[in-house]
Amino acid sequence: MNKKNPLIAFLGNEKWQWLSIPVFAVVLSIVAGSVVMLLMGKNPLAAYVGILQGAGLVPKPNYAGGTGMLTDFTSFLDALAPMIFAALAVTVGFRAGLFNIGIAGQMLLAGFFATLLVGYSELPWYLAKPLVLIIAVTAGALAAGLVGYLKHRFNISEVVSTIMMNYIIAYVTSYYIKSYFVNPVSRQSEYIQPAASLTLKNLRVGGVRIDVSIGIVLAVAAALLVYYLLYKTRLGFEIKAVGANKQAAEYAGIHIGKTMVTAMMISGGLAGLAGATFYLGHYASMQPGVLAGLGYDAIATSLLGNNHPLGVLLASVLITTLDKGATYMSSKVGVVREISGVITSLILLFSATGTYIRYRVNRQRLEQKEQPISPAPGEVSADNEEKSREASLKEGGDEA
Amino acid sequence: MKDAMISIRNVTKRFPGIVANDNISLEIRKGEIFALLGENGAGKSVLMSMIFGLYEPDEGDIWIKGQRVTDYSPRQAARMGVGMVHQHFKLVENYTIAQNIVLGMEPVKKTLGFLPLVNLTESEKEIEALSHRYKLDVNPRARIEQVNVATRQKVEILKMLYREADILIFDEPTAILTPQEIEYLLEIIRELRENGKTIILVSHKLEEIKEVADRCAILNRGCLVDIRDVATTSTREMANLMVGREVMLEVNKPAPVFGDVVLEVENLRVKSQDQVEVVKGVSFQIRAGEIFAIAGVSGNGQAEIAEAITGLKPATDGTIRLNQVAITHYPVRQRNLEGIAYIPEDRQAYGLILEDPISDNLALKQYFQEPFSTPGGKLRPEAFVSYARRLIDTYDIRSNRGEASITRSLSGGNQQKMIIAREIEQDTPLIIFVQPTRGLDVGAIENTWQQILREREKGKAILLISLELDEIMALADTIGVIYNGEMLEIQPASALTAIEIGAYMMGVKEHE
Amino acid sequence: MMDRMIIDGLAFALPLFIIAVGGIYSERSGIINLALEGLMGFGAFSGALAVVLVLRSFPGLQPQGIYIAMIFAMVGGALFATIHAALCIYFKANQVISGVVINILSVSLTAFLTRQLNSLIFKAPSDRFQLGVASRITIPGLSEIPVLGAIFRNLYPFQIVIVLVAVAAYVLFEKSRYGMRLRACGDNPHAVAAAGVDVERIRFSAVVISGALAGLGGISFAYSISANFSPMIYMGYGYLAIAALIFGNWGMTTTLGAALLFGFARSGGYELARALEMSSTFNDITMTLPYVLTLILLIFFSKTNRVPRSLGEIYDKGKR
Amino acid sequence: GGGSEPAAGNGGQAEADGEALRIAIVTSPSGVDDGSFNQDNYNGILAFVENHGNATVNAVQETTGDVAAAVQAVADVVADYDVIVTPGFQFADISSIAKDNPEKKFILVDANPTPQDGQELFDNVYAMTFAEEESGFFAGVAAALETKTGKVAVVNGIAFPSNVNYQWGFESGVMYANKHFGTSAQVVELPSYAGTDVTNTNVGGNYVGNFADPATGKVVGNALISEGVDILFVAAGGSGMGVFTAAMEAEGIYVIGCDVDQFDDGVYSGGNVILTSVLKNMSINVERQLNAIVEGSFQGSNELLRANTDSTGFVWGDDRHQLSAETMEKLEEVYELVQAGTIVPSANFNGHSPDNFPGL
Ligand SMILES: Nc1ncnc2c1ncn2[C@@H]1O[C@H](COP(=O)(O)OP(=O)(O)OP(=O)(O)O)[C@@H](O)[C@H]1O
Ligand SMILES: Nc1ncnc2c1ncn2[C@@H]1O[C@H](COP(=O)(O)OP(=O)(O)OP(=O)(O)O)[C@@H](O)[C@H]1O
Ligand SMILES: [Mg+2]
Ligand SMILES: [Mg+2]
Repeated sequence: MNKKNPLIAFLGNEKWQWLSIPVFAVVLSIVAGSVVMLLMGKNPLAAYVGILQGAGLVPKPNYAGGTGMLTDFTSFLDALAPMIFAALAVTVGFRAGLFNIGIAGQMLLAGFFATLLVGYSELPWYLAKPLVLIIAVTAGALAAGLVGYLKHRFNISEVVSTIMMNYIIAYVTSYYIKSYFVNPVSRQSEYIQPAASLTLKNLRVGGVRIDVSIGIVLAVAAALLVYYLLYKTRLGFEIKAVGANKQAAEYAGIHIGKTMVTAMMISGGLAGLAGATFYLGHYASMQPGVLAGLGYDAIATSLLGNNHPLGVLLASVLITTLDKGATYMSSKVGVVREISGVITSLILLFSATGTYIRYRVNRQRLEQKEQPISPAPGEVSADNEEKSREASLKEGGDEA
Repeated sequence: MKDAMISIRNVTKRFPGIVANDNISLEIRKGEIFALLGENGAGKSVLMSMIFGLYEPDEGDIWIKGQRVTDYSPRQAARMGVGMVHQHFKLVENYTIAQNIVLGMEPVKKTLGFLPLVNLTESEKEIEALSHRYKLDVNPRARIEQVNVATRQKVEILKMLYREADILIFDEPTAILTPQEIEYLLEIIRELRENGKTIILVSHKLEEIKEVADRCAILNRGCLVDIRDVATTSTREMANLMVGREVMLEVNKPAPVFGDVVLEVENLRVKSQDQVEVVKGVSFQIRAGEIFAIAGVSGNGQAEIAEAITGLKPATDGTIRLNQVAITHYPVRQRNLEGIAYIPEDRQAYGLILEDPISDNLALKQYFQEPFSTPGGKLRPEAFVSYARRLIDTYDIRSNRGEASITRSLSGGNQQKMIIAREIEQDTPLIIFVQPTRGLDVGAIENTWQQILREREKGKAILLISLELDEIMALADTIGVIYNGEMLEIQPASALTAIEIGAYMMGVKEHE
Repeated sequence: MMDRMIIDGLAFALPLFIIAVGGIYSERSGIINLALEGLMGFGAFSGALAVVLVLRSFPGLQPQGIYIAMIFAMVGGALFATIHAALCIYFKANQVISGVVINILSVSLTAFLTRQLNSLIFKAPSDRFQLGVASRITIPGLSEIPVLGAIFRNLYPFQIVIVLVAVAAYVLFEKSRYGMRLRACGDNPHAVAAAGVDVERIRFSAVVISGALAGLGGISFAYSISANFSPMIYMGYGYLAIAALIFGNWGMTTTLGAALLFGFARSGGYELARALEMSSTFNDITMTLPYVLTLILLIFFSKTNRVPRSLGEIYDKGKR
Repeated sequence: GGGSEPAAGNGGQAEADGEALRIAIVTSPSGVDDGSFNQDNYNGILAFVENHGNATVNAVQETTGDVAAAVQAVADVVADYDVIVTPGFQFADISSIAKDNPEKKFILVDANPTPQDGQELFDNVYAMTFAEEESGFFAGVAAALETKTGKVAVVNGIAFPSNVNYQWGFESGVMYANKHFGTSAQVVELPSYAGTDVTNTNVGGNYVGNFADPATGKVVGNALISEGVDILFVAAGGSGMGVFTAAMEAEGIYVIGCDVDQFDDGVYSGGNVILTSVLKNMSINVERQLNAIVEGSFQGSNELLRANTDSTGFVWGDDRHQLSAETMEKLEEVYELVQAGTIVPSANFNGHSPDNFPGL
């Protein structure tokens, strides 16, 4: 009991727990993933390097014509953008005490309207691109705002209403896509005009093809903005207060309904941007009736990022890396791609235990610290007595 | 030694960062009423919880009826005849009284010859009989959510009796009762002793201990200070032992100077969530420099009056005027700005955001104004910090990491200080205190009372809602008694005695 | 037409209902269960795997296959549910998040395992387990009643099993000791602990039961829809079950009503489309019927909803 | 991107040495072991590898099914292989990669490469599509010959050209049998499931409206069965499993599978519902092209494959279908006529209609 546990020392530093605990979860899952791969007779190290190579973070041994590490890396950034937006959307909802399970639906709706209204138009890029963003934000915000309103006005659980809306949005957009702008070969919507795309595709830099993602710039900016919003503004203060304790917020004079709807609209707006960068950026068309799995993964990403906008940035990088590098890893090492999905779920599983780890670690740490407080009789030293007094002063009841 | 029902030997219990019980040894004899007193956080509840098997001692052991207990749990405790009425009731709200009482040892009856299904008809009869015998009349079929605190307490006692417990632990049973109910409860406790039960009574209220207990143990910061025979120890002595210094048990209240009417409530009506009218046409006025106290048994509408004035609940009828302005339909924020400060009853649910730092909580009512935020809506963290530091200093709020401490990590008393500090600092003409000293120990109570009186002297109008008659008698200039949503009587404090108020609180009108 | 609507509606409503009952067990004990989707899928996977394995060695058991599948689906669902239970109860994880994580894990794990097992054990590459069809049963006599007789016509064996299991689940939940304690846990776990009952054990078992029931529902869907197990089973019916139980206010009978409403709105939608002779492109629109209906009805009924008091709260023995 | 320069040339080396051919098969969204479409392609590669000891094959899967994701998956791995086999319309856009990697060979199944700057043919892409109407035709003939109720039907996913080809081919087959073999089968179409093709024309038929909705597939199947249909030709992707289930649950109903031999999917307690399966023979064509690559005769082209190369057809193996000997005989008869080009069944855009096509 008394020996210093280095792990506890590492995890116990409260100031860094927001980072150290998720890192611990990630390390655990990487170890678990390695075990699985060893059991399958594969080399885990090669697999993990493969993932990094596939995501363009480490150079591959050879590249195909017109591609280089920069191709993979820019493509990775392009995929990263919607993940950041989606996870931020979850974070904002979460902070307001609302569980936005409808990210996927809001993304789809936003992508749909942006595609429909701008994607096929002849507008020049300087009108089309901003318009795509505006339409996506509006569509997402309205859809999610409705959820907030239903919750406030009719006490409809946002979990249920977002699930229902996901279905409705998926089916209705599917109908329109299939009826009006499907491509019979690809069986999904026609490609949008490049002018409307949020990714400048297939640019050449020194003979190497790259995708320049406008979305990633916006996404990083959005993360900083959300950080600013939550921690530096009045509205953020109100959102967090409502999320942490509705009754106290109401008592403080905060308008609960308005704050919930606003938070939901911000969340939906971010989801809309996720949709725009996903359907009109990373991809340039939509699969009818398919809700992006990203919308659900984002929930877990936000958790991994501790529901903190900057943590979300890091978590998004990690989850996107795993997803993006999986194909190359699978090809290189010869394990099925799903293994990366399994590792991702493991990371999430372990990070879900973060609160528990924090609780245990803090407890152990306190106990370690506290050991000298109640020594066996006869061992009392002046030093110990001093500490014991401090401890009880700190934690004990107030003396009048 | 032979008649020791419970024997605690060198028991130590630690929680992270605190020694809740430090090497405590004591013995409780068969058939006595043993009292336990101590400040908030002295470790009384923890000690009782160990006797009841909820916690396990870190060191030392517990003997019950001459048997050393190992692998102890509430189930084991019940089997050994130990029962406990917890400080915070442990009842299932949507169950009937009978269901609550039998929970954990539900009677089953074979249905269709093989299916063991719960059958309560027998138990309901048994409970009825039991409640008659101990004068604890309850309706076994009533749901807990529909009954008042006094009845809930009866249910807790019946739970123990139903389990045939012969060691009964009461953890602060009287904190929430009216004087009459307290009298009645003490009567029951005595009666239980007559029936051969052994009783442990935890209380802050020295009078009660003086009245019923045989012996008492005093705890201070987890250590056992002394064990005394109650008959030969004065209440003052007990108080001093408990706090560790001289305590002034009464306040000196200067003569009032009343100013203009600040708050005017006229014919106020409020409905509860289930659309039941809980405030039925209440009217009263409070002048500057006046403490107006509403006395009443919990659940008679006094909480709703406060909520209607502060805007947390809508008034269905009537007018509320603050400094001649009708604010009946103003939103909460606007009322606060018009000049209402409010110390709510449930500090954890309403008053504070426990996961946030002290600095945020202290600015909870002002964060949207200069200097805490700019007109554009940007926060100024430095303003939060400096403001918090000033209040922490002025109001002696103790925490481990200053203004950055997470509020949850503060003790209850310090949390209460935070709320009082924040609200008083609003410098509003009206301050509403609801149960300001609930759960506080004598020292903290004394402190809070002083603060309330200081505000009165500054010419604030004060609405005090309290279940504690002592508090009302000590502070009020004017007393209104509420019963069943109606204000039965409003009188200057000097015109009423505690007994009279108690009678009104029970719904007895003057002419009866 | 009425006939087909009733038969199809019931075949959809009953599995949905039993999954929702699983949800009720978990949520009334105080544990939010968004994991139903994943539990359902994993249950279906286990049942399908079991039946495929058994039939490989004992082809003669074909007629009993569906019962074997149901048993193993319940076992598999229950086992998988222990993850959710452990996370929520012992690791004090956020219950909503745990549920989402379980769902993600379930999808990737079953897809992975189905493919691996098919090539490893059966040497027959496939991304699904072929189940074989469940022969349907018509109850003589009762099925002759006009209109309502359809209820007793063309029943799947699993429908009868579900009704029996549901009755047992109802009795256990409403009438037994265990059920009484379970429901108390969802209201005030501290009261239950003080009564000497192990709250964590009750909650753990409740979540495990929810997994078993969700697994039963999952394998029923697998049988009734495509007669095989493939990741296509993750069509969101678990989420729909959650909607049903919230709509049903966490009560068994009311939830049955909600599930039936879904079932009949769905089959009714199909019939409506046929009656109106709308072209297949409109299928997507008619599919929204149950969801739109739910949203509208929720507007009227949600105000009075009463969530189990301790739902989602992390139970901590020490907390006062 | 400095590191990319020296690596770029490495890809073509192995092939030039005439050494081990490195093959990848990229699939989307299900894997090579789907026991169906992808599997058939994979089998073609495996057969090739068996005969060329040093050739290797690696399977890569993309799970979302999105076209851009599918192409990205190819881009991710292309550097490490000499030949990439891509089964499925999702991969039509690999032409852009093909253009950048002239030394790599691509075998694209079921789609033609997307034109790049007006270029439709690529030297290093062999694209094969199949005359679905021929397969559908064989199904129609078989159905008309085998029906007892005199009512047959075709169930499809969405009215994309490939599906309409199957549908009209099937209807042509029924017409042909009615005219030449004395049958009187009727093709049942439910107006509520009529399809609208890419030119917004109502093409009739029975369309589920989705390729991945077995639940609705079952509803459509049941609706047809209740109309008296006893043989259903199912070309509806994943939704088809629902139709199979409907058939299994009813009595005396048979289905005709498509693309690959689906006999194993039809097993149930009462026997097997698969009457027969009509085929796209992908494996032999994949193997042919791989052989062409090692022989140096590979040539990029976009081929519409027909019965004349044995690329369309039906199941021959005796234990893999339940047709009567008589029906088989007649099928062989029409097969030869189709091979010879005497019969040209109606397809979505070939200008013929099911009641008026060459050979009727
Ligand atoms: N579960 C727990 N975890 C951590 N600390 C605890 C726990 N329970 C009690 N404590 C701490 O132990 C000390 C003793 O608490 P206890 O509840 O016994 O006080 P008490 O004497 O009953 O006070 P009160 O008069 O306020 O009821 C307190 O400082 C409290 O903070
Ligand atoms: N569940 C818990 N886990 C951890 N610490 C707890 C828990 N419950 C209470 N505490 C600790 O108990 C203290 C607050 O408890 P409580 O309200 O009993 O205060 P107190 O010690 O009685 O003080 P006061 O005299 O001011 O009321 C804090 O120090 C807090 O850290
Ligand atoms: Mg306290
Ligand atoms: Mg206590």
